[in-house]
Amino acid sequence: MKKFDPDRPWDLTTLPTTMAPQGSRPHAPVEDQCFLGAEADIKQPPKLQEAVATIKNWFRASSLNVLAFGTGCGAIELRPLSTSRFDMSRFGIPGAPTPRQSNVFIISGYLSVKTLTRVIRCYEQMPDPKWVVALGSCTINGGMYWDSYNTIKVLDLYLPVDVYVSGCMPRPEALIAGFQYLMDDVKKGKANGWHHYLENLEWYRENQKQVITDWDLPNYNW
Amino acid sequence: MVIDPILLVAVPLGVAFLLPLFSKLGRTAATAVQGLTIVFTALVAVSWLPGLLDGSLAPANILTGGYDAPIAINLHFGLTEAVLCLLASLTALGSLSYLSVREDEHTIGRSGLLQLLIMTGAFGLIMTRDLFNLFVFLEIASIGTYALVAFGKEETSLEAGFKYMLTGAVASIFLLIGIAFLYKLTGTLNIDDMVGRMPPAATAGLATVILFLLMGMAIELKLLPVNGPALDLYDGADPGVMALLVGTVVNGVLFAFWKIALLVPGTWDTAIMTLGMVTFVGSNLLAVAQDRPRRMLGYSSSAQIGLLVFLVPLVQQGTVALAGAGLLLINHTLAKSGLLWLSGKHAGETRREWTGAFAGSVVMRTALIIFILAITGLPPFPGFWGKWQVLSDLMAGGYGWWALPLLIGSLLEFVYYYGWYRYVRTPATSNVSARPLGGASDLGGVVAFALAALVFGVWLMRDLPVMGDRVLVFLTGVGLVLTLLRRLPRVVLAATATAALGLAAWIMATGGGFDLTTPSGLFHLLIIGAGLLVSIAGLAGSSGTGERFHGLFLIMIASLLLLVSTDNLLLFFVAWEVMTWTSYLVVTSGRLGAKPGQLYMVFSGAAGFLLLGGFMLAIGAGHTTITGLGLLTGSTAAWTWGLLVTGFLGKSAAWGLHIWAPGAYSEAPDLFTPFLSGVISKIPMFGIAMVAFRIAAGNLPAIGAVDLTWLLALIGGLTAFGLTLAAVFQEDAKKLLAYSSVGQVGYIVVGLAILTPLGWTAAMFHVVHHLLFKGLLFLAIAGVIMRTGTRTMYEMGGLIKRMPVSFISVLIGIIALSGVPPLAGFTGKWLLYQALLAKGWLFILVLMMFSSVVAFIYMFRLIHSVFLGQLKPRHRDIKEAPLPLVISEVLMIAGVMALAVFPQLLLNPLNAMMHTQFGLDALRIDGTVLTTMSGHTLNATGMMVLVLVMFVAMFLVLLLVSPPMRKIRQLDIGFAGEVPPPAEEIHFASRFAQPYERAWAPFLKPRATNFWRSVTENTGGVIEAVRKIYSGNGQTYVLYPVLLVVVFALLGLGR
Amino acid sequence: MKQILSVVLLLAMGWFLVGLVPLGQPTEPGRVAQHYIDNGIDENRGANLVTSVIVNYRGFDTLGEVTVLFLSVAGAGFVLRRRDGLVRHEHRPSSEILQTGARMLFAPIVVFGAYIFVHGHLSPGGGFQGGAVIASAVMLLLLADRSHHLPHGLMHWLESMAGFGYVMAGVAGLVVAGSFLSNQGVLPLGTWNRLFSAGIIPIIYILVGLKVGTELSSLLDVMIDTGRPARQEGGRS
Amino acid sequence: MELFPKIGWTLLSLFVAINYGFLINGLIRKVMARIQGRFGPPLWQPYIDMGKLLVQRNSIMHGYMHWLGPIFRSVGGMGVYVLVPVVIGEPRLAGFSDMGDLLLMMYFMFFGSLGMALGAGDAGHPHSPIGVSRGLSQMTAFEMPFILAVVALAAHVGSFDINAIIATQQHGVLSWNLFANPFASAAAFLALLGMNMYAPFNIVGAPTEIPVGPATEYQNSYLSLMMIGRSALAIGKMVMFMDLFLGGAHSIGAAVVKILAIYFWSVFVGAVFPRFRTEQSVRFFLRWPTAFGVAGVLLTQWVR
Amino acid sequence: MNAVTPATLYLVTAILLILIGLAGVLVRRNILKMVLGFALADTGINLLIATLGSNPERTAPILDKPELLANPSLVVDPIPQALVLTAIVIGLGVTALMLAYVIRLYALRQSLDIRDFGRLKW
Repeated sequence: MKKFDPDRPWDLTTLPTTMAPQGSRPHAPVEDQCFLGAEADIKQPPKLQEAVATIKNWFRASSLNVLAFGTGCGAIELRPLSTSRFDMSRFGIPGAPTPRQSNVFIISGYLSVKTLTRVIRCYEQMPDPKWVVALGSCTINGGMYWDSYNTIKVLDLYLPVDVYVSGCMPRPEALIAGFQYLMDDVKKGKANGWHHYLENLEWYRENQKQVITDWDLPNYNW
Repeated sequence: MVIDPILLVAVPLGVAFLLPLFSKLGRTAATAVQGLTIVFTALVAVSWLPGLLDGSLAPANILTGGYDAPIAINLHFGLTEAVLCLLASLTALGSLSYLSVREDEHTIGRSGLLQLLIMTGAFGLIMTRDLFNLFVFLEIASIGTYALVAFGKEETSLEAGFKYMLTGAVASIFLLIGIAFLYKLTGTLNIDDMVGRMPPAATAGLATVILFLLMGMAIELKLLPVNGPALDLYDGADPGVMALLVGTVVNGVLFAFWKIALLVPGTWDTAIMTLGMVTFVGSNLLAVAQDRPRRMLGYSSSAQIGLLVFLVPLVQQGTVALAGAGLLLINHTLAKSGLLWLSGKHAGETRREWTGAFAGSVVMRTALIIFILAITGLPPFPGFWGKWQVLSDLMAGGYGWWALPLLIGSLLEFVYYYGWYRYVRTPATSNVSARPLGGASDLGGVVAFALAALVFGVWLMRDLPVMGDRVLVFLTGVGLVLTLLRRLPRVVLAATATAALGLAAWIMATGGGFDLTTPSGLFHLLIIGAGLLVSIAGLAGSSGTGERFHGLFLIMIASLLLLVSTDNLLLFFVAWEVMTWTSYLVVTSGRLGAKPGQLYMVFSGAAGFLLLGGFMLAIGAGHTTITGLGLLTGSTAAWTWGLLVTGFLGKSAAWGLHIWAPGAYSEAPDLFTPFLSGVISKIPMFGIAMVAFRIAAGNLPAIGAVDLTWLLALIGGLTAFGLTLAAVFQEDAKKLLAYSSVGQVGYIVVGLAILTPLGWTAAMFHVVHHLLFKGLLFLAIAGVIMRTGTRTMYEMGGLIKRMPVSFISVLIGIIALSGVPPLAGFTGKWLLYQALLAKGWLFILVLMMFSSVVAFIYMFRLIHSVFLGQLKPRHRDIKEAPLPLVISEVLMIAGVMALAVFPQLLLNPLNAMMHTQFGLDALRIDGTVLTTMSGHTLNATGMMVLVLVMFVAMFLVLLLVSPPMRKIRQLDIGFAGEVPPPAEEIHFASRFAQPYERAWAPFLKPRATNFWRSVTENTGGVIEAVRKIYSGNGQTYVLYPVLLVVVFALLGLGR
Repeated sequence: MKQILSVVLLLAMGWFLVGLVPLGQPTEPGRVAQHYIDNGIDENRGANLVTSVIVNYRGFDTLGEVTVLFLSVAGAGFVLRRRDGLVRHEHRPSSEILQTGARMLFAPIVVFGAYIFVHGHLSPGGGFQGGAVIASAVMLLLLADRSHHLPHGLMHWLESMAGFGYVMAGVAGLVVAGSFLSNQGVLPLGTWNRLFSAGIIPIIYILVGLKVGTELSSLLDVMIDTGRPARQEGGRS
Repeated sequence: MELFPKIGWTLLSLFVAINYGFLINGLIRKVMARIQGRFGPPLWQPYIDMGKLLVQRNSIMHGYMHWLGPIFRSVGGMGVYVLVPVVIGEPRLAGFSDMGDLLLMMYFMFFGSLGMALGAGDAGHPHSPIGVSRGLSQMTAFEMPFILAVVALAAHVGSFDINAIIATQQHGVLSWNLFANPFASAAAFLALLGMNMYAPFNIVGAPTEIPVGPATEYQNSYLSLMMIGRSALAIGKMVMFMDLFLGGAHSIGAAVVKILAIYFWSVFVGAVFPRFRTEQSVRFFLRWPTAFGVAGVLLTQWVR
Repeated sequence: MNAVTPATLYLVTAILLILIGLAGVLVRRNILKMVLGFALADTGINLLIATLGSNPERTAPILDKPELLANPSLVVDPIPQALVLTAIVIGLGVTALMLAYVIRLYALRQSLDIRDFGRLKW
């Protein structure tokens, strides 16, 4: 594997090709492990526990607070969501102005490296569980910014993405659809990006530090 | 054994003639001979004093030439003469010690002669009863003065001396005209003989003759328009010379005037009194604008002489006791000579150059303040007793209105003397010379006179009942000792003070001094308790106290104990004034306390004089006790009440009179501020309740439709509101608490003004409670200041992590202050609001409630800016406040909590107190339930239990429902993804209430400050204009006597 | 402006003073004066009543007067103690005629002065007048010969002793008659209109004469000796 | 009433009140959405939010005061509620209102705010004290007309006793203070707008400017406690207004309706007004509402 | 005042002398002349005192002749004469001192103008 070259950021061949290794962080308490996809390692939880976990997930899915953070041009597509035409509040999706009180992070479009540092910090300040919705092609492969020197191409390398909404730009309806998927996943306990992030923190950090050359995030978040 | 007083003149004269020969033997010999002579004269006077005092000796009539008066000149030597001669001798002795080290090669052997002759001239002036002989001795004294003022710097002294000679010569001419014609009219020169032979007042020309005589004396006495040269003299001549003159010539001339006044018909009395009083007030007024301390002393001398001249006709009529005037004179001599000597010990010409003077010398500093206290007429110095005597005699003699200018003039003295002292107290900056001149060997006179003033003043108190009180004498004694030994380690001082207070508390407790059902008992407990807490905190021994704090503190506590327990108006006032000056001295011992201290002293002085005025009205009506005030009726009652209440309000910094408070509170030593706020600001409340409202008991007339008590309540309400609002915008923690303190006093004022048992209960409850929580707040903040070294709140922050006990103290303090249940602040407010509602003063009720809401802003501001928010990196390692402070704080917290849970502990005795005061109960207290007489109930204990139960329940709930919790780092905040800037930048504390400020902007002009500033500026403008009459031109100075003669003559007094 | 005001004020004051003129018309001597006229000779034996009054009845005044003189001389000396800003006179020596004449006149004038104060109790004049005459002799000397120096030691001694003698004379009265400056019993009063009469009055007057003579001489000496100011620019003149 | 039954009834009443508060909250969201032409979240959305907050997986603490803040808040809210009598003549619903009077209630309302402000301050976020500063400024301002109104009513009966004030309003609808003293009522109801902190007086938590103000650093269980406190406080306040101005309630049904009516007064005003800046709102309260309050007090004095 | 008596004449002269002397003090700016003014005024005072004791019908109070001794009422009051003597000496003393001052003042400021000696004021 070639080393990442900051002078040739568009060279996708320098990007890591393998997915993150498993188990680098201690895992979550048992009640949530029902849905963490590691059933093989632990014994099947009791039914009651599973029921409780289901209820909990239903609560989580029905009250998704979206952090008010617009990263790219997709942010303009978020605004109509709260208008009377789309009205995302009917799904119990209000906005939340502070990461402390929000559950969903919409990465709305391209993400410059500079913004990435802020995004990482905000993301890490959100309480668990938390989800990332990647909006638009830029978050998938860089989109029209594929050869930009300061824009990341693949969001999933830096933050765990739970739902991709493709398009350039996707309409608000697409985003709502994305939310529906997210809510389904949350209810099923499948949306575990936050857990993945915890478990593979070193890997994510390494990736992050590769693009953020002037790494100045204080490490007191964890 | 008595010595013939003629030797007072003969011996110094003979020695003076021989002195040129002695000086050939050497400097020491001449000085020794001179000193011995002066000591001899002093002994002569002393030998007569005891006999004359107890009446076993008759005054001596001394003949000369072998014949009795009027054939020959005779001298008279009675008590007055003996005292004056003694003073003259002592001053001469002191001046000798002062001047002899300042001689240069030119003056050796010459100035001693002049000093001796000046003293002799004064003796002659004092003793002679012959009019022309009087003139001769006057000339001896004057010529000696003319010559001796050339001592020292020629540049200024010659100029001053020459101008002085010019007017002196005019005075001689006037006097000679008067004497010659008087001789012609009466055929005799003996004053006593002449008195009986004066032609009828209507005799043509007699008035002109007397006018010339009086104007000659006026020049010699340096009364107002003609005192220009004398001022120049104080300014330009050596202070030692001036001190000599004050003790000898000035007193001699004054007594000469006394003798001449015997010849003046009674129709002149008003003119003389007016001239004297105009001089007193005018000179004091002009002194206020004076920037040069020595010239200021000149104005002051002029003023004091004016006062004594004012008294001369009154004493001769028998209206005023001679003792009163005499005490004033003695006081002035001692203090002014001492001040002059001290003024010569420093090179500063202007007040600014006096900055930090005598910083290294305890003796000189102590002496200076003793002299200033004495000359401004504070107890226990003789001037106080003199002034009291004079004022009471004036009231009793029907001259009450003259007391008004007298008090105003005395207040002006406060302004400039403490203005001067302010500079002395201000720490010196490097470019100002603070080195005393002339070593320590010439301090003899200073020390002796300071001691004399103190001892004499205390000796005058010997018959007062206060001397029998063990606790007071004990505390004062220990206090004096500690004041003098103030260079000991602070911990030792604090420990001694604590021990003394503890002992006093024990004595009082065993003697039943803490009977809470009486106001004095309650205040005794408060004073001693707060004193103990402050003393304990003082054991921390660091910068929280000034070096002379502990000694003065004990004296202050003694005075406070006296104040709250006496029934005598005189003693009350003595205690009041002692409290004033001790607290003033403590305030100025703060690092920057000098300037606010001056303001404090001036306002306290004004308050004191208002009280004095009120007391004098009562005394004029024949009542000398506080209980006697209740017998006043009609307009006297109203005026007395008004004066007393205004005085008390001034001292408690009511709205409009509050401008001194923030500075004094915040710049006072950190550990003293709790006491200042907790106790000293309550003393006026005690005064309003226990002194002023003796009168109000029902016979206070209303002014128009406005009830006086309502007016008082309104002032209280405005105080509470205005100062609370002001506190909101403070950046300085102590200033914030200071405004808050004063605002809280407003609640007490309102409570007292309601004049119902419930209102008074509320007020008294608040007195105790405010002491506890405000003391707690001030102490906690003192600890914070001690640790952080700053008072500006936005420079602190996050200290909860470093100083948890202080945080809890402040938390308890502000909850108690805010009146939020369940702490006792609510109980106090509840009582007050119930009382107000029952009284029907709705708008005052609204004002009080609103102020208590506004108070939330500053309370949160205080605790947030200091303890919450971001901890500054530089405070990362500071420690909790010292243990003694923490102990005091914990004790106070215990007190606050006890009051909160069991308010009946205090309310039961208060109820009993109200029963004795009003004959009515304020409350019904069944177990934990308080019920007002109108049936409203409050269950403070139940409230506390309810809140505690709910709190614990919710605490458990939160514990239960909380997911795993992480204590995160300080800067880990949701900062829009940014890395937060340093803690200093994100601690939102500076201009905390900015939007509020904008909203209130039209109401926030510092009206009171502006008002007082405009008062001072306008007065200053007037003074600037008036003092241009002292143009410095000798010719103009000669013109004034002529002008004065013509004006007086045209006024119909001549011809 | 100020001058006009001054004159106006002075005229006003003068007008008030003129109002006193009727008071100044001759009257019979007052009670005290009559006592002196009637009993002065009996009590003091001095023919000159004025001297009796000055030295005996009002002797205390005179002591003061002498003190004033002493004081003013000492004071002048004190004021003039420094010489900075002054330069000594450069004087030409005066002519020999002048010097000799002055020396010749000196002794007679001194003797005349002595005569005046010795006869003070008999005829007009007395210590002050005599002393002034003596001082005029000294002035003559000093003016005639600017380089002349007075014998300061002697003069100081005389000055002091004369003054001290006066006080002692007073004390003698105090000791003998119980009253300061009393003339009774200190010395025999003698016979009226004789040189040796009037008790201690002549003694005192001689002392006064000496004192005044030496004082005034010293005063002249001090003043003449100071020199004239060094001429500099500046200042109004 | 015996102590333990009283505690039981009070707890029950409190529980109902908190639930009612939640429902009203949901209703408000729904109503606001409808006003804006939206569909809005379901009525039970507050419950869902609450549930979600309780099942978050981790939480933070800035300091002990930060931790205690929500407790103060909830105790303050519930305390206010248990100190007001809800239904006339029904001791089971009177809570502990015999411990004190109107004054106790008014001052107890500050308890929660004060503790909340302290906790927010301890979090160290600059937006918290900014919000507190705004809140305190605004609070002092709206307290002025409110105090005037309360004093007017209290002076009318000569007592701060809330039962006495209710008692004077039992002579038909027109004897309600709302009509008996319209000035005082106007002042108080204008003050209520500030108290409820709906627009135009919602500068305290102004989202996107100082995100949610004092509560910026709170999350999860803290927020749930605060929701409980806020509900209880809101209901307590409304009951107090009901007792003061609308003649109290003779039955639970009447209380429910009146509470709803009072609450929606501020909601509807908030729906149509933009936001005031702090100094604007301070000035607003110190002008007309204060004038009304003064008129109310004068009216009382005149009537007496 | 029906006729101008000698006493009137003396008194008016004395008063004029006093006034002229004082006018000299008040109007002249030269301090030497001011001193002279005082000397003049002193003379006036002395004349005034002497006049108060004068009586043209009587002789001096020196009883050196037997007829005077027998009839003492022929002499005038001796006291004013004694007083005048004292007054003269005092005047002399003051004048001497003033002159000494003038010398030093002139040495100090090189000026005799009174206005140059007004540094101390207000």
